[in-house]
Amino acid sequence: MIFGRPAGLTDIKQRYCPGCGHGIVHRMIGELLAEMNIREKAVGIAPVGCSVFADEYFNCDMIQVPHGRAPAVATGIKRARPECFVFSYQGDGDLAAIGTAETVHSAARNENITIIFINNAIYGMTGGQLAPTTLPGMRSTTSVKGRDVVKQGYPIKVCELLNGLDGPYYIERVAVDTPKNIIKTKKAIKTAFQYQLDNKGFSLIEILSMCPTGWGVSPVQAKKWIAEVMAKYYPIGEFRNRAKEAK
Amino acid sequence: MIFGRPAGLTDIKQRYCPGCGHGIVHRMIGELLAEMNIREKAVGIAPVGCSVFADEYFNCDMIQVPHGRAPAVATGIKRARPECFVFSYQGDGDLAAIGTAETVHSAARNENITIIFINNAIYGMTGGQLAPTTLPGMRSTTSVKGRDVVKQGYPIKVCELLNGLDGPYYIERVAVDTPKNIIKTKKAIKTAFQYQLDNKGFSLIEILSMCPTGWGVSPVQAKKWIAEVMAKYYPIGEFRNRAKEAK
Amino acid sequence: MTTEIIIAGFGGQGVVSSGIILAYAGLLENLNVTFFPSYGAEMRGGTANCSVVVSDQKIASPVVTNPSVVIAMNEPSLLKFEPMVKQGGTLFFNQTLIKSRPKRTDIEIIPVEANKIAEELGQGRVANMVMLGAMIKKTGIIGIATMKKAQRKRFARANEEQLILNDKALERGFELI
Amino acid sequence: MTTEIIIAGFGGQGVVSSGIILAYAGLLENLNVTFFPSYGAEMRGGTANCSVVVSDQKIASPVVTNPSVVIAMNEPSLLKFEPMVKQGGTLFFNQTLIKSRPKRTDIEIIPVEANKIAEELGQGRVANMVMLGAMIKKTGIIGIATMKKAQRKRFARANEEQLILNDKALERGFELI
Amino acid sequence: MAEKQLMYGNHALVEGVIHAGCRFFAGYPITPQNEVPEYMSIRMNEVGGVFLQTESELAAINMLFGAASTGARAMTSSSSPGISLMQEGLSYITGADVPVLVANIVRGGPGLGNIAPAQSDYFQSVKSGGHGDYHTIVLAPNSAQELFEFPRLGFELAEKYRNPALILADGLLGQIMEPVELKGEPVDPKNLPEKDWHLTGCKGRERRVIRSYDLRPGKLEEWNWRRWEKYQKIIKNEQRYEAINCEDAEIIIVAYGTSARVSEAGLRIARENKIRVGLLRPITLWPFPNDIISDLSKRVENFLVVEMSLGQMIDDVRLAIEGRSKVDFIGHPGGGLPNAQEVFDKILEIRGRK
Amino acid sequence: MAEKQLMYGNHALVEGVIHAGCRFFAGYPITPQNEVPEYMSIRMNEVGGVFLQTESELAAINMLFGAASTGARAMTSSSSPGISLMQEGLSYITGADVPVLVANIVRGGPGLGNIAPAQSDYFQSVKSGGHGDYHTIVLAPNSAQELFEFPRLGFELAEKYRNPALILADGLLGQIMEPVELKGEPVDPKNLPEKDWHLTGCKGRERRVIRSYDLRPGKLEEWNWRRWEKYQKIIKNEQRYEAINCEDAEIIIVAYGTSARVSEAGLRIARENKIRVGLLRPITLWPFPNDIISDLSKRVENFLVVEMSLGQMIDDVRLAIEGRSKVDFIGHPGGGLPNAQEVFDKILEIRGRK
Amino acid sequence: MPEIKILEEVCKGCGLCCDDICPVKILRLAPDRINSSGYHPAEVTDMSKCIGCGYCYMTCPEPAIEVYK
Amino acid sequence: MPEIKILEEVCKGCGLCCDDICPVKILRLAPDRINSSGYHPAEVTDMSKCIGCGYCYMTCPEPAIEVYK
Ligand SMILES: Cc1ncc(C[n+]2csc(CCOP(=O)(O)OP(=O)(O)O)c2C)c(N)n1
Ligand SMILES: Cc1ncc(C[n+]2csc(CCOP(=O)(O)OP(=O)(O)O)c2C)c(N)n1
Ligand code: SF4
Ligand code: SF4
Ligand code: SF4
Ligand code: SF4
Ligand code: SF4
Ligand code: SF4
Ligand SMILES: [Mg+2]
Ligand SMILES: [Mg+2]
Repeated sequence: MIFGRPAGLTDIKQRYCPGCGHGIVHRMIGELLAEMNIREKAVGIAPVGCSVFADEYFNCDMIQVPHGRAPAVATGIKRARPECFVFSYQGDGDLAAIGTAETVHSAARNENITIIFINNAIYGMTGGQLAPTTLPGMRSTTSVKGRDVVKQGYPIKVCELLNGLDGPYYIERVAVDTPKNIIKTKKAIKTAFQYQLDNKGFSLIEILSMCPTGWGVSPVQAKKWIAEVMAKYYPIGEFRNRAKEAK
Repeated sequence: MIFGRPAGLTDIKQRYCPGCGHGIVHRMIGELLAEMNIREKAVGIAPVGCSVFADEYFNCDMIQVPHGRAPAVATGIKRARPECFVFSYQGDGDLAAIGTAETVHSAARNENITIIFINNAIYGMTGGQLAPTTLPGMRSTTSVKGRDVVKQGYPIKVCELLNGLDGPYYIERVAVDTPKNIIKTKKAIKTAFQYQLDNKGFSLIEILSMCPTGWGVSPVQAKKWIAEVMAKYYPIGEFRNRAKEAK
Repeated sequence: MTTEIIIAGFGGQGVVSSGIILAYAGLLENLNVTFFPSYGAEMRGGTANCSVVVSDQKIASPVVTNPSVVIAMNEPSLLKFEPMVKQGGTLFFNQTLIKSRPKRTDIEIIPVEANKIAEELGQGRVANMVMLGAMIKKTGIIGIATMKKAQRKRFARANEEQLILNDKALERGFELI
Repeated sequence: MTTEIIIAGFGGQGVVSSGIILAYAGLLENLNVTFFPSYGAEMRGGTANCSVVVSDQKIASPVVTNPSVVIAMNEPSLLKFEPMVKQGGTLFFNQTLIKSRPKRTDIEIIPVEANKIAEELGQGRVANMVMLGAMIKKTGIIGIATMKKAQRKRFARANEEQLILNDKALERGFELI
Repeated sequence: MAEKQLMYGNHALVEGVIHAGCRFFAGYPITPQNEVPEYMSIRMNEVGGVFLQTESELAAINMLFGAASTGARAMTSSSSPGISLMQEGLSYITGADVPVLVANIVRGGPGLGNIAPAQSDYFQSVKSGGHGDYHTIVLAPNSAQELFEFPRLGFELAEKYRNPALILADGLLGQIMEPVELKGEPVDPKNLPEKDWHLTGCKGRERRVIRSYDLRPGKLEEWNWRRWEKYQKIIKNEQRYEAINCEDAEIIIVAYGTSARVSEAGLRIARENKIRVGLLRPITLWPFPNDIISDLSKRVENFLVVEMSLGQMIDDVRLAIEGRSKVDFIGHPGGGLPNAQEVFDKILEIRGRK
Repeated sequence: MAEKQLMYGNHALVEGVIHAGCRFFAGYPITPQNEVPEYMSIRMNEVGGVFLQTESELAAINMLFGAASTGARAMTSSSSPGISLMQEGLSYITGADVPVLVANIVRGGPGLGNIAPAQSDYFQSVKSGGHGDYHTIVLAPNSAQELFEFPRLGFELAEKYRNPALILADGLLGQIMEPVELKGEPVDPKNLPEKDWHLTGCKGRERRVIRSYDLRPGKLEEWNWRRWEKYQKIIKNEQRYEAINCEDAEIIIVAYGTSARVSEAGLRIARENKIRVGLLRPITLWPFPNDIISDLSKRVENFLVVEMSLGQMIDDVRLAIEGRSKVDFIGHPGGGLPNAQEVFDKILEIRGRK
Repeated sequence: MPEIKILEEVCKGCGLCCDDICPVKILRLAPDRINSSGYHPAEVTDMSKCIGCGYCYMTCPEPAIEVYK
Repeated sequence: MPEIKILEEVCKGCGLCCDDICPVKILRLAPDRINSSGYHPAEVTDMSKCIGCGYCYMTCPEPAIEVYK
């Protein structure tokens, strides 16, 4: 077998909807935990969101934490046990709404942790409400006529925002809509993981990810929408890499 | 009398320490409330911080609110009574630490409010602890050997951070160390106030301000330190002005 | 008379709609009704089920613990709810998707080829309507005319073909019994 | 014997230090002591005051409501605390800064030119020491030698001139009585 | 009489809020009350009100603080974890004597718990989960109909006493559909009177200040005692409850919300079996209907408290009874539901002991 | 015996935390406990521990959640408003059965209130201010010495029962200076045993998961009942109190913290006047020393509760007494302090009524 | 000869692998079958064409696909 | 003739106005006097030099200075 369920994932069948991007990202993290030989020292953090169940899916020590506070919990774990490899897995509501302060401050502290940020532009878990990342004009169950930027404000571009800080070491935005992008995504996550192992500090990988259910479209339409619309609003690319600045 | 206590301030003697920058900013706001004829429709928001007492000092309707939540309260007031002129007055701990989420999101919403942000790089009220804006190497009562960026992280540059958002209309950083800068500061505050009256949306004026007590120096040393050190780390200037972009 | 009903199945099987349609129908016949859905995880996955109470008296508890009627749309639902059916009650199950067979002998058991019939009608999704048709015929708690009105209330925004298809499915189920 | 003392004045007048020095001194003389400062606003402005209890028994309450000794360093403090002094107690007040005069006749009143003397010594800040010197002489609760040790404990990081100046101020106050 | 409509409890709550003349909602999604912000976003848009989906529950409660300070009827809605995040804000708002309305559609806890119906936030609601001495008025509906009616009552009590009001409903009440009658004349927000504390700009009057602090020695204590007097008034005037078959009862069940409905079903079985059981359903949890229970305890030997929790309201029942009667308990924490049979069995057990 | 040092209560607390082998502190400044983070930042630096000044109290409590999950002794400290912000986190931590230590140096409330000493966070602490059914172990020191000693007790109880522990001390106790004896052998963090739930990386063992949710039908209820059994154990084994002159007392004062010290002064006056007064000082507020008070109420006619609040602990006293004895009350909310004379006067009044 | 195995019971019939990602277009959703979760699982039309690139595996959220060489 | 008035009881003796901000350098802290708050108030050395620029007023946090023309 050259490709198959990685050792970094448990055998539990995932509860995500058909075509959900979470599963694709889970698979890659699961592979890296094994490939990079960090599964046995990893402590992963599951948020509140559809990926609350990540604590069942990643085959390593896990903790499920209050909505938005994953970076604070990660900080506590990493400071108490620097020898552990600590990553948090968070959605846009979790990371960019209720968790804004913890996200910004863990980045400002250049905390030596890795944040995997699933941007699906919606609150999946609770039924498709407006997220801080919902695009202008995009429909949600709390913006049935589409996001009105005058009343509901502009979306938050997390990478651009955090790039305004001196602290963070590595920030990149990727997507999981095509095999090519999926491969890039894995590379970015791997780089981030390596930086933590090298004690470089804070990394955040923002991943544009399908939520067919929340978007009310088929999985295939969902992945196409990422390329055609979402990635235009949230440009893919590397925003911060202090390793390169250093050079 | 060509210069004297403005009608926008009450007669109550202010409790601030000798040489405190808060008083200088209060005076200018007090003047503008009168000059711009908005005192009678203004609702001001006092934070938790040394300026908690601002609710006694500004001669208009005032509300004192939980630590860091002023932008949320301001949003509530402005949305419920758009005809009112709404400004919040906040310190760095209040706005950039505990209030980070409310600050970022009111900016992202381009909420039609004005935030006067007093950056004195310290927690004045509680006795000079480390602030999110305390400079690297700067001493505080919780960083007695000076801020160690490795352990305590990097300061947050609020204007630079918020500039990573699409939402905000006007963002400028000023200082109150010299008459020249004080005059500039008043101009910036006036511009921000005017934008709210014109329904342009969110303005934030960051003001580098002396805290002789928290810094453990004389008022005169304090004001010199702003020019010599603080303003170098927090460059003064206009970061965002959508009125100009428009042109 | 008070009838306590549980309808259970996958998320996609229209379990919740079935319950709401029943409740609407009860209301249309001036009965007291309550409808209570319950999901697995916050929103995602797992099987959904709902409790419906239809009664000519004021309804005290909307919580159904031993239903007189159960509609099981898939395997897990059958396993979960068969034991709960009140003695002498009726269990309807979706024969197309459910491999195993009910074991109880103290209740009446009605197999329905819900998905098969639905597919025949050209849309698997209406399997729940087939089930409802069979159920009301068997129990007599609601007339089919009322059910047709009720499904139109539920799917107010649906197009006419769909509504007609739903009616057909109700009738097919109704005729089964 | 239990002595309950309140010291009050502006933030800058070393009120808190005075209290702590007294407490240190009490401890040095193997007495039980408690010290409790109270400020106005969270940290800023207003007048500060502190309660010190010195006793040869276990101290139950550190809260002082009718002090047997009050030291008033400024006007507001005099106004606030004069009425609280226990009958037969002693009130020391800073004559240099306080314009008005105490009115009570049922207590002993000791005016002290604290700031004047301190300025003579070349540093207004040591006015509190002058006051302490006078107070311990009058009440005899603590010896001056102990007070000198105590202020050195309090100002462990201060330079020697300052410490000597403090001693001088204590003595000047001591000699006043 | 308006005809009845089949409605989700959560939708009935929204209709009740609009009906009460509220035009300001700020909230954050959370199961089992997502239908509230979702439906509210549509209705507020229709009636020209303000709907804000906030960055968090902290922001929501503080937006209410601002909006209500201007005199607007303002409400938020959430469920257990979200309500926990509002405790500081509620303490401030109560300390500033500002009326707001908060709905808690309770789920299983502690922590993330689950999304099943629960009553385990009773202590948080009635004993004040925030810091300092304060109480919030707490209303406990037990049907979609009451979810429609109580927002208005909540606003009226909140404004009458300048104190926040809570609607505490277990998740089942939010999730069920029942026929609801949209009774009464809707309140026109324009007709809500301006009070002498509203922040509206000081044109033509003294400036006004809303705050929750007073650093002057002794002043905050006085203020708290004034609030205490207000609370005594509320306790005296506002105890609300529903008494079912209590007159001749030998055993009285005390339960609210869904527990009360299940208990009533249990009571019916008991009555069919000729057992004289009564049900005392608190409608205000604070003020708690202490007086009626205290009176009843002078002649009724046995009380049975039924809660969807490990037992919280039972403390208030025991405080009212002061040892005069025996108190039994049925509890279901963590989203568990009681059922009529179990209530009846418990009644038989109590009876057996006599 | 180590010689006594004059210390701030807040500094004694810090020394006690270090002494208990805690090497992880995360907190946010707030009066009247600023000396805790300030001094802690110096001491943790000296002992090579972790000191984190956080962006907020929410972050602090969640950092504790993380640190304690790895087996570290972790603590935070704050005052009333800051503690209100920790309620969601505390509910999660309790729901995940993780031991942490939280100190609340209480100030006047509600809202911003003031910075004077208070006891008005009693309900929040003992009735659980967060959502869901849970309790935190609550220790109430009444001297700088106990502020030094209780962190260790707190950690030991917290770890024994896998439950958070609180230290509840009014601001006066944090602000006073008193002689403190740094008793006992300090705990070496290296000697703290690893437990089978610590998150340390799954090398050579099954992976471990810490969570507070369970969505499987009925499971969360079972979990809550297991926690209930744990709580019954704690209630049975851990009720702590100090009884002064209770043997022959005709009137018993119940008070904790500073109120207890003032009451003791009042008691002394009474005894000088040949009035047989006793003082029952709860040391654990949860579990509340219910049994001793219940016993005493069988022979003592009058109880006097003294609190720096509008009356919160009095509920637990009345629940223990169940109407057997009369309960009087002296309260000072909003940062007010009682004094010995007033306690004595009340005693005379009670006596007069007899 | 590379080939893939589809775990039909794990597959959720999302169709991501059946769209355009397979370079040799040999994947589709089985029109006739549903698995016990009620999904039409993916199936291979002509295994001999498979080049073992793994794109289907990478695209599958579950993952319900294994690739062998 | 411009002149300024210093409200001695309001002044906190911070010295900001006495530093280098007065173009004609006529401000200093009174060496001999303290106000009832214990501060040495600012005083004018030579009023005739005042040009009424208002810098002192602008610099004063209280403000304890009034400027007249
Ligand atoms: C304090 C609190 N507020 C709200 C919720 C409800 N809630 C659960 S998940 C969620 C949002 C999930 O959206 P996101 O973070 O984008 O994750 P996704 O489901 O989209 O992957 C919310 C609001 C909660 N559990 N706790
Ligand atoms: C929830 C909460 N946390 C902490 C505090 C304590 N506190 C009061 S003011 C303050 C910080 C003030 O610093 P800043 O905002 O910079 O204002 P400054 O005093 O420097 O003007 C803090 C932490 C509080 N009152 N409430
Ligand atoms: S709701 Fe969206 S994010 Fe959540 S599991 Fe379904 S597809 Fe994935
Ligand atoms: S502490 Fe600093 S900020 Fe606060 S009043 Fe004093 S000088 Fe001003
Ligand atoms: S491995 Fe490549 S070629 Fe083979 S089926 Fe999968 S995508 Fe097609
Ligand atoms: S991608 Fe996976 S789940 Fe989706 S259809 Fe293909 S095999 Fe099935
Ligand atoms: S007005 Fe100008 S010139 Fe006159 S005193 Fe002030 S600063 Fe000096
Ligand atoms: S600036 Fe104002 S307060 Fe400072 S010394 Fe001058 S007059 Fe006095
Ligand atoms: Mg999302
Ligand atoms: Mg500051």
